[in-house]
Parts: sequence; structure tokens; C-alpha cells
Amino acid sequence: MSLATKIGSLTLRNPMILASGVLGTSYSTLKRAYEAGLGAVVTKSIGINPSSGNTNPSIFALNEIRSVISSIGLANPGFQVFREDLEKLLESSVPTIVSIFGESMEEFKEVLNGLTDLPIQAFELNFSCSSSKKDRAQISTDPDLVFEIVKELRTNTTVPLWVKLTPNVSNIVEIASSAVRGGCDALVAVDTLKAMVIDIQTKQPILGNKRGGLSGAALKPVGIRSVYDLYEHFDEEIPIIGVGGIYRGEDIIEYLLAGATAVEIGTSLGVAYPENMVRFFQMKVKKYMEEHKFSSISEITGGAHK
Amino acid sequence: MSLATKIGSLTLRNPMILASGVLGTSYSTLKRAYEAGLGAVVTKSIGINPSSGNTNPSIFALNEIRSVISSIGLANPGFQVFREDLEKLLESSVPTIVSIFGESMEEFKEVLNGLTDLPIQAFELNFSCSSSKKDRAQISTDPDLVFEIVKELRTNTTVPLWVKLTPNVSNIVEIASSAVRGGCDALVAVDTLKAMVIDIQTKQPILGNKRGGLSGAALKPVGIRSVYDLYEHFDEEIPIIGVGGIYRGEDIIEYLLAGATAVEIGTSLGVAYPENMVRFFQMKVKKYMEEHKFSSISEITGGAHK
Amino acid sequence: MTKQTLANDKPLMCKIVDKWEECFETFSFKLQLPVKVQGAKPGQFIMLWIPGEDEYPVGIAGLENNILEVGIARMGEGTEAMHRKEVGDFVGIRGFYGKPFTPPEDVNHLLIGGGFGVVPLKMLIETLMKSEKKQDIHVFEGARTKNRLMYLKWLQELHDQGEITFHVCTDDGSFGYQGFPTVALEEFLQKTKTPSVIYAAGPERMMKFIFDLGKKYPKVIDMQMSLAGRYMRCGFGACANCAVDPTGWRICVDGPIFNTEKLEKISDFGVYERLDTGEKKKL
Amino acid sequence: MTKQTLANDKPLMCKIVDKWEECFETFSFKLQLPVKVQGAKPGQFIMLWIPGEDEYPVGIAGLENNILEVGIARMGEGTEAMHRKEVGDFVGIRGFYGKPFTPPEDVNHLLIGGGFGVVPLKMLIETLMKSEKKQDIHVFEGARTKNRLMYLKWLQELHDQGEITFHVCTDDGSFGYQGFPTVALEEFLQKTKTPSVIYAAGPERMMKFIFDLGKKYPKVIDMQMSLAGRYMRCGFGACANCAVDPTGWRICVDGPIFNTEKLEKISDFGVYERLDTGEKKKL
Ligand SMILES: Cc1cc2nc3c(=O)[nH]c(=O)nc-3n(C[C@H](O)[C@H](O)[C@H](O)COP(=O)(O)OP(=O)(O)OC[C@H]3O[C@@H](n4cnc5c(N)ncnc54)[C@H](O)[C@@H]3O)c2cc1C
Ligand SMILES: Cc1cc2nc3c(=O)[nH]c(=O)nc-3n(C[C@H](O)[C@H](O)[C@H](O)COP(=O)(O)OP(=O)(O)OC[C@H]3O[C@@H](n4cnc5c(N)ncnc54)[C@H](O)[C@@H]3O)c2cc1C
Ligand SMILES: Cc1cc2nc3c(=O)[nH]c(=O)nc-3n(C[C@H](O)[C@H](O)[C@H](O)COP(=O)(O)O)c2cc1C
Ligand SMILES: Cc1cc2nc3c(=O)[nH]c(=O)nc-3n(C[C@H](O)[C@H](O)[C@H](O)COP(=O)(O)O)c2cc1C
Ligand code: FES
Ligand code: FES
Repeated sequence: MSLATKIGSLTLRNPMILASGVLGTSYSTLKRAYEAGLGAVVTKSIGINPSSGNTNPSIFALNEIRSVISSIGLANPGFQVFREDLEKLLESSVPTIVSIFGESMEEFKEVLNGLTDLPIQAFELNFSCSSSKKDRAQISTDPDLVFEIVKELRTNTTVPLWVKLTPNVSNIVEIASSAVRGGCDALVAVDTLKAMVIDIQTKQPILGNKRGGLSGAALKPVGIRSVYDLYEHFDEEIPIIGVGGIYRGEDIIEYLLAGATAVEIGTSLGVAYPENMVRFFQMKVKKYMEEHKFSSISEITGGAHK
Repeated sequence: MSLATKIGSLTLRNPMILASGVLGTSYSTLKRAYEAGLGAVVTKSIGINPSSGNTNPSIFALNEIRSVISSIGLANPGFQVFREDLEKLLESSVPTIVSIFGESMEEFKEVLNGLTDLPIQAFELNFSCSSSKKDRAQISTDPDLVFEIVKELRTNTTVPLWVKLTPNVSNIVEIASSAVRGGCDALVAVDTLKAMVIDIQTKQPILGNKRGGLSGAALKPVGIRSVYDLYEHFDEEIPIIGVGGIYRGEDIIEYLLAGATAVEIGTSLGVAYPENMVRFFQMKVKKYMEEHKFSSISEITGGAHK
Repeated sequence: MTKQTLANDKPLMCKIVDKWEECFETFSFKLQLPVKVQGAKPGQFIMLWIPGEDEYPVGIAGLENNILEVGIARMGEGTEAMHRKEVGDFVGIRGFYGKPFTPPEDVNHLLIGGGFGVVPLKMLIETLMKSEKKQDIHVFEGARTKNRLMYLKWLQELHDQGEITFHVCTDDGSFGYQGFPTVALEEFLQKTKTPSVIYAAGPERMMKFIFDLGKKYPKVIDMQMSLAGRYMRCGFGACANCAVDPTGWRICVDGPIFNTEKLEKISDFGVYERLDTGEKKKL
Repeated sequence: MTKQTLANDKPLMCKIVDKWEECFETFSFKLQLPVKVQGAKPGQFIMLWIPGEDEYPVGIAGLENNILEVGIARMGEGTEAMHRKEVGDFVGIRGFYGKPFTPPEDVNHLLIGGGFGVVPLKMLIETLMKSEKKQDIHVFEGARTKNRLMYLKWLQELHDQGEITFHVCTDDGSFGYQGFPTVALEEFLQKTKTPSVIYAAGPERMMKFIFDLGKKYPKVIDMQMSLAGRYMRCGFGACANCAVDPTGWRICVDGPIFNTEKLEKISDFGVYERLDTGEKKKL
């Protein structure tokens, strides 16, 4: 029995990947997450310039629904500074996916070109951010923009390109199809849901940015459906990575059955000790594979479509 | 201090309305819900023909996130049969909003014309159904279709038209604008989120219809943000009715502050005794109004935008 | 950790650990609950999910050491799908739902059932027998013919051991006296002097008949009947498919067991049911 | 129902019930918690939300009868916004976060603080004084000038009552001896024969200095220092903004209190911090 999984040409020791933005700002937390037993890590989304992100409060828990709302606002040190952390991380041979974002094609290219020489496993393109200021058209919800950017970036690098999909669309398959046509190597579903919490005592939205994104357990049924819809459409045409609300080994299995080849895990690793969580995840997945006589992850993938 | 609220020309004794589909199949449960103390009730969505809806399981709870997933599939007795229940309900002077749906303009017109002579308070147009079979284009996500249908129905009736909005879009304001241009009298936000749950033991999606809609507490931050976005855009141009995950009086206040004039409540009334729930809701809302020196609901509406 | 009751949540997958033919077109199953639980009460029910096929309500025949017993009568595709399940297969359950029977003390307990209605009565009998006070238990069962009598052997044994008095009959006289169980019930009511409570579960028209009968005898101090024949989707009160007129009570939450006082108020009782569309249909 | 600790959830709104100027540009506040809670431990912190303005971490000075005391030193806009708040206003808190001080018994307790670092030491002092065994408590406080000494009056009174020994100094000699508190600490370490534990909270460079000093004395059996100077967003471990190299420990969860063994492993300690962008900055 092996937990290894293949995402295109990339082989990971297991299907558990750290999701972008959680524990992902410095080489040391990324390394710690990997050493906790994950298969790979995705960095915090990196842009062209250092950014402080949104005013605090920018994140808090919603225990009742086992979730978190956040609007970090893509705070990041900029790709030039981050390169240093990245190099240190890569020295320890941590399989690393670099999440990048930009406001425009030019920005995306600049960040990608600034890091593509490093021995990273993939770029993850972050086209959306539920916590962005306005409900203005975002790249993530525009099939044509997604196609153009992926196509252009494809010509700029030989590093695999993963596209992260937002659940805030009426048809996730449509956006995904654009990304696939553009030449991406994997789909990552889903990012956070657009959300808000208002304090009734002071009558104010609590987040400094007012609007935020919902992650955690509340997102799981939405993520599962997204992955299921994508797999139904693409089948084995492109690997799908499931994200959203994974708190237990069982949730990982659920994503695999829906059609995922691997999963990303964010909130649950961020609100606990990653070492403990990953151990529990692994135990559960192994036990399930034993009980159901699976010898590899790929045998589980898409099982709910049979 | 008064709990009364105005939705266009309609005055309700309080802002709490039963949401469509919950307790809404027969005159007796609708009457019971109203007598429990609500301001009005919305019926189950009614179409042209009797329909058995989807295979069971079609609904179950997700306790961990205080939510419910369902795919009743718009089971309903058809407008001709339902008319009988409706007449009985109206005999008891229950302020009633009739939710209607159709696969096409023609179907919408037939249902509306078949009921518009009754002394009902409004029609609520249900353009979406997260539990529908495919991810095919739905009316709810197509601004042009929404505009056309609302405009046409507007010429067929003098009864107020409410439009129920789905959260499964990238820009809820865009769809709402179409509905407003079409001539609707209120916006209702939101319907359920597209969702799915897979059983890992048998590797099957649990719902008979596989796909379903998520309601309950997990939906609240999404509903609040939707109402906030709508109010920011429309201000007092059109009344907004907030729906999604109301379990407590505090949640009602949160929707009002976000910009709602009234709220609809579904799941929480369906999983408990409506009599108890409504009493708690009322107590909390009154207490809040006293403490914050509000004398009417309209003073609370939109308070989070100040 | 032993839970007081099952959480009303998504289906909990249980392994079938035993299966036998109970009587004609009816199978009993024992399901292994994967969590420790106590507290199912007689008259409560579960939603039974046969993966990929159907889900529907069924009564609880017993619960001991996390083994749940159910009895399934063939009606259509859903119940047939369960009949095809074998030991080792998994099915899902949600529950425990509904209000149970609430037997008082110091009365004659008169249990009368037909068809799968006898399922919850089995658990009621076991509960009454376990009570500290010696209880007078009379069970009235009837069926078309002998091989349709549920729990026949078990009930006869209890009768022979003096634990219950078993009044059994068939339409065709193939077992017990020929006729309806209401005949023996009426005879008994005429004789007895002790205050009695009637517990009924079965076809609604039969229960309505019993209800009208029971009302004629002041010594019948209460009647508790299981309205477990209505179409159900959720089982926990949300869909309202199971509601009765004119009270708007949902059978799954406000019932399925209703007492005399409540049954009086249900104008539908024995007259109308609602289909899965919400349309009304004469019973 | 008294909760053991506050749930890590959305901000809990608390009314300000008392406010006073503690010392130069520093105000203390008492906040009324709307729920019954016990169990904040010295060294833990909360995230303080000033609605519409900012949210940032602050230490806990005390918690009694659901009244939480905090002390806020003016740094920039966020702390100024809190200074503008008056009795009757509401602010939000999240917490209680972080690992507390864990004082052993039968040692000299040497507490040394600067600036707002004295806030958590206040609660530590109160906890030590409440312990059943009589504890030897030495408090070393220093500031630029007299009116910047936090909790001066309270500490002096405790000193006069013999509860603690208070070693106080100022840079300008306006109160206590002239110089740094580390001077008195070193003197004390040279004299004492009892095993001692150092608790430090204040600017990281000061703590690093103390750490290097303490390591020279084997009788210093442990040092516990609060790395409460790092930029924090979440307070519960998710954003990793507060993490230190090379261990990847998050100060909010794995700290803020670290002991000697751990401090040894933190190469950042007293050298680098991370800005809100994630960039590193020399301390
Ligand atoms: C509270 C309650 C307890 C029950 N307990 C038992 C029991 O212990 N043993 C047992 O064998 N049966 C029990 N039933 C009845 C059982 O649910 C139906 O026999 C079963 O649903 C039939 O399904 P089918 O697909 O085989 O039949 P179908 O061919 O689908 O329908 C046959 C008839 O079964 C009924 N039915 C179908 N689906 C449902 C549904 N979702 N909910 C309710 N009724 C339905 C309808 O009256 C229908 O006319 C109970 C019903 C209720 C409401
Ligand atoms: C665990 C911990 C406990 C603390 N306890 C106290 C206390 O009890 N009393 C007290 O007065 N102060 C305390 N602080 C420091 C306090 O959080 C900062 O002084 C405050 O955030 C400054 O905000 P500002 O807007 O006034 O200053 P700004 O002008 O925004 O910044 C001034 C400096 O404050 C720091 N700072 C700003 N925002 C944050 C943030 N979100 N997290 C951490 N540091 C920040 C930065 O170092 C910055 O350089 C504590 C800090 C931490 C990490
Ligand atoms: C604090 C926080 C920060 C995040 N930052 C990013 C980010 O920078 N880029 C990105 O693509 N996703 C970001 N996300 C989204 C996560 O990567 C993930 O898609 C989402 O949280 C759902 O997974 P989860 O429920 O396991 O957290 C962030 C999420 C959280 C909670
Ligand atoms: C069982 C169930 C059935 C529903 N049926 C309908 C329906 O027929 N028409 C409709 O517009 N909304 C329907 N809804 C959606 C609700 O009206 C409401 O928009 C949603 O559940 C969110 O509110 P809640 O969280 O308070 O339940 C249904 C919801 C549930 C749970
Ligand atoms: S079965 Fe849904 S309300 Fe009873
Ligand atoms: S403040 Fe977010 S991890 Fe510590």
C-alpha cells in the first residue's frame, strides 16, 4: 500500500498538501509543515511588491460552523524578498508549489519570471481573492481572462502551472475549461466563499476590510461538489486537487472519491499543531485503504462516480 | 417600539417570514408557522404540474456546521391542486407570499395567472434550484433571462413580485439589477449554496439526486455579505429580504444591519418547534431594540453601512 | 463514550450482522451501530438509507448492545432493495426520530398491530416486560393468513411463559380465531374492569376503527397510536411532507405517536394522507 | 455556566467599566466580560478589537469576577484609538491565546520587565502571591523616567508589605537607582544561593541581553520570556505572521512564553522580527 500520488509529472509522497496562505509566509513554517508529514506545501500567494494587506481584524474563527473568515488581503513580502525564504526552503528539498497573484497579465509575468529558475514543483495561479475590496470583475470569474493569462504564462515557463478556482461562480466547469485550454497542468478547487460578519453591538462589519472569505468546515460540501462537477466533466483529462474544510482523514477520502488526485489543507492545520493533525490524517487514510483494500491513491480517485 | 416593517406597499406585523420550502407544503403547517408569531409565510415553490421531486435521501442534517443539505427537487402538488390549500390558508387571513417556479417563461406565466386572482401578498420568483440535475445554465445566473421574465410577469399581475437570488454567482448585484430593471418589488437573498456530501463507506453521494443545496448556519456569512453588497448598491431603491442561516434573534439583527428590511427563516424553523423559536427570536429582537433605543425596524436597516 | 441518543445527522453507516425471514415478504435485520448509543424508545423510528437506492422511515424493533433490529415488509422498490441486502453489507441510518409511546403504570396494556406496525410494538412489549412493576400486557395481532403474522413464534413463547396474553387471529382462519383483531379487543374491553391503555400501530383505517371503538369505553383512559404510514423525507420536521391537517403537526416530530387528546384534533386521521407531491389522497 | 476559558471565536464585545492613566502615555482599562469565565493564565494574551479602527494583541494584567484588566501603551493609531475609548464604550476581545508562564516551586522568582511587558508580569505576581507556599518574588523594573514606570504605586505597596522585593531604576535617575534593571538583576544573581527562575517581558533586545546574562549563572535553572513584540493577525496559529526561524514556531500558539531550552533554538530571538508583509527586519 502506498500513499504516493501523481499530479501530472509530479510525484508526491502522499496526497496532503499545505494550502496557500496558511503557515505559508516564511521558510521555517513551510518546512515545519512539510516535516509534519505533508506531501508538499504551497506558499502564501506572492505578488510583485511587498504589501501589508488589509487592516486588522483580518481573520477570526466562527466556531459554531467550525470555520474561519479572513481577509488578509494578500499581504506578502513581494517576490524579490520572498525569494530568499524560498531558496532556504528549497535547500531542505521541500516539494514546493509557489502561489502567485497579480492584478494584470504583466504582474503575473513579472512574478513568474522572477522565480521560474528555482527548482520548485509548480506555480499555483491565484486569480481570486474573496476578500478583495469590491465586487469588481475579478480574473477568476472571467473565462476569457483566465484563458489568456494561462496561455501566456505557459509560454514563459516549463514549470507546471496549477490554477486555483473560486467557488463564487455559477459554473466552475466553464472557468476550468478556459484554464485547461490555456494549458494548465492541474486544477485546484476551491478558494474561499465570499462572506461577511457584522457585530450587532457596534453595528460594524468586523473585518477591517469588511468583506472576507469563508474557509473551514462550512466550505467542505461546496468544495466536494466542485471537485465532483469538475471530475465528471474532465475525468482523467487533468488532475484535480481538492481544497476546503478538511479537518479529518475522512474528509480527504471524500475529496478523493469526488475526483481529487490530491488535497490541500489550510484552516485545520492553522488552528492546531500541524504535527498532530497530519499524523491523524495519515492514520485514517491508511486505515481506510486497508479496510477497503485500496493499494494506491489513484484507485480511490473518482470512486464516487462509479 | 414597533416590530412592524414595510416591504414596498406591504406592511407586516414583524420582519420574520417563513422561507420557501420549509413547513410550506400544506395550509396547516403554513398556518401553524404564522400563528407561531411570524410576520408572513412563503409557500413551497409551486410549478405547473404535480411533481414527486428527487429520490430520497433528499435532505439530511450536517450537525457539525449546524446546517442541512437538501435536494427536494421542487416536489410540489402543482398550482391547481395547491390552490385549495392556499384558499384555506387565506381564509385565516395569513399574509402569504406564493413562491413559484417554471422551466420557461410560459410555465411561469401559467402558474402566476392561475393564482394571481387570490388575495396573496406577493409572488416570490424562484429562478434557481441548487439541487437541479446538471450544472446547466439556470435562469438565476443569466441576467438577460431574469430581466425578460420579470418584465413579462410584471405585465401579467398587479401582485408584488419578489425575486429570490442565488448565491452561486460571481456578482449578485448584476443579477439583482436585471430583476430591478424588470420591475420587481423586492429582492430575496439568498437561496442555498451548491453542495454535495459523499459517504466514504459506500463511496456514493448520499443524496438521491447526488447534488444538493446547503442551508443553515454555514450559509449565514454568505447571506450577510450578499445583502450587504445589495444594499450598498441599491440603498433604499428596493427592499431587500435577508435569508440564510438564521438561528437566533441576533442573526435577524445582523441581516437588518446589513441592509435587510425583513428576513426569511427556513432550516431553523424546520428542525425545531416553530412556536419556541419564534418566541426566542422576538424576545431577542425586542431586547436589542430597547438596549439600542431603536423604535422601528426601518431604523436598524442598513445600520452597518454608516 | 455512550451517547444518550443518535445525533440527527447524515446517515451513519451500519453493518448488517444478521438477517432472517420474519414472515411472508418480511425480513428482519440486525444492524451493528458503529457508535455506542443507548436511549432509543419504543415508537421511535429511523430513516433507513439503502445506498444508491432509496431512503425511508422504519420503526425500531429493538436496540441492545448497539445492535439495532428492524423489520422490513416488502412494499415496492425501496423495501425490495433492502431485502436484497445480505449480512456484511452496509446501510445508513439517521435518527432516532419522533416521540415514543409513554405507557403509564397500573393499567392493562392493550397492544394491537397489523403489518409492519407490529415492529415498534415489539420494542414496547420488551420495555413493558422490563419494568419493575408486573404489567398486564395483552397483544392483539391479526393478518390475512398465518405466514403474515409478524413475530409469531416470539409472541407465542411469551404467552406460554405467562409474560403476555396473546390474542391472535387470521382473516382466513389459518391460525388463531378467524376474523379481525378488533373483535378480541372489543371482547376484552367488555370484560375487563381495570383501566386500560390501547397502543395501536398499523394501517391508519384500522387504527381509526380502533380509536372509535376505544372511545366507547370510559375504562380506556388513553389511546396511543403510531401514525407511521405517512410519506416522509426528512424525518426531523423540515419538509412538512408528513404534516396532518388542520393542526399542522408533523408526524416525524410531533408524532409519530399521538394520544387520544391529539388524535381527536387530527381531522385527516384515517381519512386522508399526503403523497410525495403534497397532494392529498383519500385513504 | 462558567467557562474554563474563552472560546477562540469572533470578537466578544465587552463594556469598558473603568479607565485610568497608568503612567506616561499608558492607560489601564477594565473590561466587563459578558460571559462567566475563569482560567486566563499569566502570560496569555487577547486580541483587542477597537471597532472600525484596528485589532492587535495585548497581554492580560488580571482577570477577576469576569473583569479583565489590560494596560495599553501608546504606539501608533491603534493604541491611540483605544486611549480615546471611555467608560461605557464597547471593545471586542478574542482569546485567551498562547501558552502561559509556568513557575516551578521552591525557587527565587525574578521578574524583569520593561514597557508594556510589565502587563503580563502583574498577573504573574498576583498568581505567585496566591500560591500556598510562600514564594520569594523579586521584581526588577526600569524605564526612561519615573512617569514611565508601570504599576509603580502597586509594586511599591507590595514591597512595603513585604510581599515582593521591588528593584526599581530609571535611566535619568528620577526614581530608584540610575541605570538599567539588568544591573540590579546581575547583582542579585551574584549574591543569591537559591535556584532562580527569570521571567522577562519587554523589548526583545533587552530580553536577549537578560538571556545571555542568565546563562552565565547555573543557579538560574530556567528562563521564561514573553516574545510579545511580534506582528500578529490571527492569534491562533493560522497566518504564521508571528513565526520565528528556524523552528517555525508561532509565537501566538507555541509561545508567547518560551523557556530556556526553546529560546536557544530561536535564531531570530533579539535579532530579527517579521513585518506585516512577511519581510524580515533587524531589531
Ligand atoms: C414512521 C414510519 C415507520 C415505519 N416503519 C416501518 C417498519 O418498521 N417496517 C416497514 O417495513 N415499513 C415501515 N414503514 C413504511 C415504509 O417506510 C414504507 O413501506 C417504505 O417506504 C416503502 O418503500 P418502497 O420503495 O418499498 O415502496 P414504494 O413502492 O415506493 O411505495 C409504497 C408505499 O410506501 C409508502 N412510502 C414510500 N416511500 C415512503 C417514504 N419515504 N416515507 C413513508 N412512506 C413511504 C407510501 O405509502 C407508498 O404508497 C414506516 C413508515 C413510517 C412513516
Ligand atoms: C503577545 C503580545 C502582547 C502584547 N501586549 C501588549 C500589552 O499588554 N500592552 C500594550 O500596550 N501592547 C502590547 N503589545 C503590543 C501591541 O500589540 C502594539 O503596541 C500595538 O499593536 C501597536 O499598534 P498601533 O496601531 O498603536 O501602532 P502602529 O503604529 O501600527 O505600530 C507600532 C508598532 O506596533 C507593533 N504592532 C502594530 N500592529 C501590531 C499587531 N497587529 N501585532 C503585533 N504588533 C503590532 C509593531 O511592532 C509596530 O511596529 C503586545 C504585542 C504582542 C505580540
Ligand atoms: C488565513 C488564510 C489565508 C489564505 N491566503 C490565501 C492566499 O494567499 N492564496 C490563496 O490562493 N488562498 C488563500 N487562502 C485560501 C486557502 O488556500 C484555501 O483555499 C481555503 O482556505 C480553503 O481550504 P481550508 O478550508 O482547508 O482552509 C487562505 C485561507 C486562509 C484561511
Ligand atoms: C428543505 C428545504 C426546502 C427548500 N425548498 C425551497 C423551495 O421550494 N423554493 C425556494 O425558493 N427555496 C427553497 N429552499 C431554500 C430556503 O427557502 C432558503 O432560501 C434557504 O434554506 C436558506 O435559508 P435557511 O438557512 O434559513 O434555511 C429550501 C430549503 C430547504 C432547507
Ligand atoms: S418528514 Fe419532513 S417534516 Fe416530517
Ligand atoms: S498571529 Fe497568526 S500565526 Fe500567530
